[in-house]
Amino acid sequence: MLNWTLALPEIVLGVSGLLILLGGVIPKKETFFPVSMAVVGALVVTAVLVLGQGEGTAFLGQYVSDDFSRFAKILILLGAALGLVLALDWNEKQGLGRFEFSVLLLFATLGMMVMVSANDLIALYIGLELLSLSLYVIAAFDRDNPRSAEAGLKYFVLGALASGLLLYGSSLVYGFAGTTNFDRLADALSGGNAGTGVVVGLVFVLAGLAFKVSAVPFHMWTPDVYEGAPTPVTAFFATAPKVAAIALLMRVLTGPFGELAAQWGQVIWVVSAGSMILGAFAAIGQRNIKRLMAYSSIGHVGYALMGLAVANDTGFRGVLVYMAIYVVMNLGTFAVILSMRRQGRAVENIDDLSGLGRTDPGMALWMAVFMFSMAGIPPLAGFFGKLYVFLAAVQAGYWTLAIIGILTSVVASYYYLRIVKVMYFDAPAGAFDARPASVSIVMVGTGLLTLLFFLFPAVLIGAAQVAVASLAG
Amino acid sequence: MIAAAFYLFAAVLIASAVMVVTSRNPVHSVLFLILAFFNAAALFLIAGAEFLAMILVIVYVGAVAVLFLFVVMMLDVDFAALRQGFQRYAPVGGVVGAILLLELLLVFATWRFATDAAGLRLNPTPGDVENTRALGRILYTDYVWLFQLSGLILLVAMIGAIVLTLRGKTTTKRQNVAAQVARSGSVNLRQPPLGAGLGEIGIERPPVEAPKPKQVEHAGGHHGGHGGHH
Amino acid sequence: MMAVGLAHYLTVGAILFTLGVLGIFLNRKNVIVILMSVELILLSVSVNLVAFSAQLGDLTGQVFAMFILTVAAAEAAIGLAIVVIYFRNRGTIEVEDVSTLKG
Amino acid sequence: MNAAGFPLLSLVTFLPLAGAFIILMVRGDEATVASNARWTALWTSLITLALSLILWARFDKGTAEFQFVERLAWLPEYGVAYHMGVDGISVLFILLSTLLTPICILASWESVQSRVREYMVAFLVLESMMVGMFAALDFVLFYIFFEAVLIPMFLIIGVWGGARRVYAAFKFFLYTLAGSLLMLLALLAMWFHAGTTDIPTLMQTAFPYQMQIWLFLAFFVSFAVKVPMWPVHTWLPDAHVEAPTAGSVILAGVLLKMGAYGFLRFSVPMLPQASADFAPLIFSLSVVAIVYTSLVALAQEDMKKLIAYSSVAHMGIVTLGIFTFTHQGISGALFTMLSHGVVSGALFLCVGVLYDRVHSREIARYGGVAKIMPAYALIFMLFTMASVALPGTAGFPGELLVIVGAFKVNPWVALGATMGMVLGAAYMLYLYRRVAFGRVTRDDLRSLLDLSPREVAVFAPLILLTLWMGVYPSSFLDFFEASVAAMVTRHEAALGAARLAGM
Repeated sequence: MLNWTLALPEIVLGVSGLLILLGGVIPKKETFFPVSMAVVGALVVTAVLVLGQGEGTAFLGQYVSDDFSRFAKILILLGAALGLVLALDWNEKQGLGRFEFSVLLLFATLGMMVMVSANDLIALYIGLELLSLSLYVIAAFDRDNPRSAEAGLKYFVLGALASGLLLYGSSLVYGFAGTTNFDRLADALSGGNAGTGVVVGLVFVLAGLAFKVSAVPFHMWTPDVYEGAPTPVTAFFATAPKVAAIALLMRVLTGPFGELAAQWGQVIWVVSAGSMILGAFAAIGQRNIKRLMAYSSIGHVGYALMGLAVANDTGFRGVLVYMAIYVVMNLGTFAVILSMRRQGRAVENIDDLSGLGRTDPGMALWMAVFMFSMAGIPPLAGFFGKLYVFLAAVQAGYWTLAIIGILTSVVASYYYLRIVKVMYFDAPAGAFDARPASVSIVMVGTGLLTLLFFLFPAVLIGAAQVAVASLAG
Repeated sequence: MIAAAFYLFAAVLIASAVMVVTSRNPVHSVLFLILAFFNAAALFLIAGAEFLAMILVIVYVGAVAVLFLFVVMMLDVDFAALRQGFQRYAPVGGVVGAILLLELLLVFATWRFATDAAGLRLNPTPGDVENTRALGRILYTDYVWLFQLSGLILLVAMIGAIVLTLRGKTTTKRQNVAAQVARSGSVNLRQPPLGAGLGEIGIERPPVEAPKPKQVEHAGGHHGGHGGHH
Repeated sequence: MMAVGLAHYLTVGAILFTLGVLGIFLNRKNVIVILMSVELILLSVSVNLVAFSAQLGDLTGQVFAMFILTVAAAEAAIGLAIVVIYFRNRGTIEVEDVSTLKG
Repeated sequence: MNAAGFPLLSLVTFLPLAGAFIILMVRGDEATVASNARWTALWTSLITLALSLILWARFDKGTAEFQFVERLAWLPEYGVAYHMGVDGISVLFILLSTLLTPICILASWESVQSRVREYMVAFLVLESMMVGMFAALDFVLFYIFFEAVLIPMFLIIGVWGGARRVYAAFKFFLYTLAGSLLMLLALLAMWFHAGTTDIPTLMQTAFPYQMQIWLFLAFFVSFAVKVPMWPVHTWLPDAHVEAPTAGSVILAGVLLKMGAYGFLRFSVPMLPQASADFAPLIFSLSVVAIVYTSLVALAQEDMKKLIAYSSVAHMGIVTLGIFTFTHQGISGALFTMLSHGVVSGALFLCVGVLYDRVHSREIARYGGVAKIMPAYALIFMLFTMASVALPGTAGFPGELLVIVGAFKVNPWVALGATMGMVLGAAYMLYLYRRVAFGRVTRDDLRSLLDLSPREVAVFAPLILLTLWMGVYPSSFLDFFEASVAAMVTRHEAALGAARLAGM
């Protein structure tokens, strides 16, 4: 049974991508804005379709739709749509207002949706590549800027290596079990049946995916790419693809390799601890805010992976809650970073925020909210993310990991505080240019979500609970 | 016989792969890459994957490797300078590589298939049809989802390559078909008399607008030679 | 069916893979050779998949290999495009030389 | 619903937030905004104070039960609820917070001229968080308020503080954060063990001995930093010195109490065996704190620093009292906390009065102030006396009770506490002598004006309270009588049960 109607959201998104591409090519005038709006529209329509999506598998088990995939997809679509909204004004001003940007972003989103719905190694690979190829291009999108070109090149080289590792691992897994389907793999691996080959294969697959979530030790690309890529691209990198990669990692590890939790749990443990430590310490000396956000994102991935290392339902729920909050906080922070513009020129040093509390109290307030939230100070949303992963770690007796997490979050809070300090304690460095409405909307929206999350935590946590239930079941 | 062929092709494949990585001149690297692809295709043939062997030759040798060659020739790079790090890293790299290889080989030494691997197969090879037909049967049906998506990947690659490298140059004149067609008065449809040549009709040209008289910039100024006044 | 065993193919695959990985690390400055090394890695994966496919009597491996070839072609195109713009910007294709983004 | 018939506690907690929101909405030029912000903040805090007085009036002193309880589902499936309530231990701290906030706002009426809007917002948010922390009956809720206090305090120190404010603000924040994150781990472990974070339920839960030890250590680190106990007190002098006057008042008056409150609310009732086992450690640290910081205080040249060190010494007496586990000791500790809140707050205000006029906190800079500002000198003397626990002032009953309680447990400990009183007299009187008496050495001091009506209004309630607490202490002791009695009984019962089980 192909059961293709199940994949309607992806199909609709893909077809609308093709139509939008046509609509962008044919007219002779500049079409960035209308095309972007059309892409946002397509993303919203897709999100609606995802909400109404049924459950089950399609395309002979290559595609699966369950609460987990729907949770991740909604997050991804949200991140992508807001990311594109953030890009609107910036791209126009930087001369990057080419409609291909939006179209590539759409295809990247499609790739992410395929990833989280993948139930087969081949589907996983195809989704991942659809995402990666689009990302390589948009990282280098500012093609006349050497930094952007270099970001694209670095990302490409390491990304291609990561895909290679992933593929080599997949081939070993396929060779062992004779199948690429996740359900069948789970059968083949059940009962402690796994040989050396499949464990080695798993390690390679993990390495490939760790690259995509930019976890230690595969994080090298992150700071350079974050700094070099155009800022809206960085904002996009830091949000939706992270969710997709983490979701994919969760699906792969809990589904086909669920039986090997003892093995991969240790690997993830080390990766998580390493990411938290690096994210905390390497960020301290940074002066460029995009680079700081890169290390910050490495650290945050470390916290999210803490829940995965625990390898139980509480942990998985913690990961989902964490990622959802992370996406919102990060979008907001990047909305602020995108507003850092003086005399028409984008600035990106932390010092440029000096005295923002006086020159633009509103923006400073929201930035402070995001920074305190990232530091995990209650009652802001970031605290709840940490609360749930720590809860999982404590429950499972992962004390060492939890204490590493605590210490690193104290260290990390230092550099988040430093931004607050620069904004409020230092003398003003001059006002920024007026912000476009689109950026303000994203900033205020995500800021309110971050600030008021504590009023209705049950909504998100309940949804994550349902999603995790479907993952294990 | 087949074993001998395998060893030959495998040996050439590995040797050319080594040359790809180590050769001094990237042009040589590309050529060795092509050789490697040919030999890999031969290995595929031995394993019974005829279609893939053909694809490898056609797509890889025909397109990808040539693309590489094209870029290598096009970029005017001082390749000698690029090789400087090589000697330095070679010993360490060699050791690490040897370890990696040994580990992988150890994996194969202890290789065993899952107990019910045969039962888990998704697409058992049909005995009655040849490889290409068998692949074709499933590729367009069972794998239609992924097939379409890989189409999108190619599309993305296309968009990406264009968006990154294509520049609308302002110095060169380009044909704008739409503008040409839409231009009014430029095309006159006429029914020429049979047998009439240019001699009878003359060359048809669109009506040329009379040049506008230039605005006088300095009312009282006199510019010798530059006739501002007609 | 095969005169030579699975192990032979896997060994060839492993050697190719190792060479590919090595090539990336040894030629850290030369992006074009890095791209070719990536192609070698992908080729090694295809060799593995074809060998398993033959051994298991299952076409999935070949289908997988086919998709890999497709994607690898796309990847090469994009990679080369990025190399070209990088070269246009800097006049070289050295990666490590670039310290503008160090830190 | 509760004794007041409406959600009084929530109202007291969140009303300041509403005020802060209104202030944020004010538009106009700088002067308008500043004046509106001041008045709105003052009125909000006064209304909050009035509401909290209802709490005071309606509180039933006869029972140890939680009163004014409110409960709303928050995360029902995880046993976390919005659960608020007060008992004898917490109710007076809420009053202390709501009383000190309007005083602080009045005290900064003129001294804070830059970014008034943000300042007032920070104070109102701070008030809200403090009240919420004392009223929270759910551990997660408590933790949220406990940590959220850091945000406004960080800004208050960092934006309106002195020369080394950035250093002080960071030190304050990071010290406290490190401590409280360990508490978070302990919280999670308890949550996991008991399946709920409801504080009354957790008080009834018996935790295994081994677990108690670890939980106690985690709590200890967090609360010890907050109290602060020697040797993790070093953030306090920095924070006090650099904070603006009102910030110091709140810091000394309420924030320091959060740690001691944590000991009383969590460590002692939930972890009785571990508390008993660690009591000697706490005693030693407290005595060291009392003696050491008193000596350090003697050597200080900066008025604020001196008072800051005296706070550490006083809080040493408080922790000492708590860990005697006797009725007198705990009552005394609670009383000392309240009196210290009032008195040290007032002392910081006294320093602030001088600072506003001369812009120096150096003791040597002053001298003979009594001749120039007689009213001020009188008030300053009153609070100095209260600080050295002169009978008839607020400081006395609490310290006396602590010494009595300590004597029951260990005479040497009692001696340590007494040392604190003696040394306290020394450094405080020395301070007073140097500032108020002597010849007027500097001419610029001669032109100083005595207290303005606004300043008198600021001091009046504190003077009243200081005397009231000193003369008629039982009107305060009655409040926590029942709760402390219940706590001591429960503690002994728990220890007895453990001893039986051990045999």
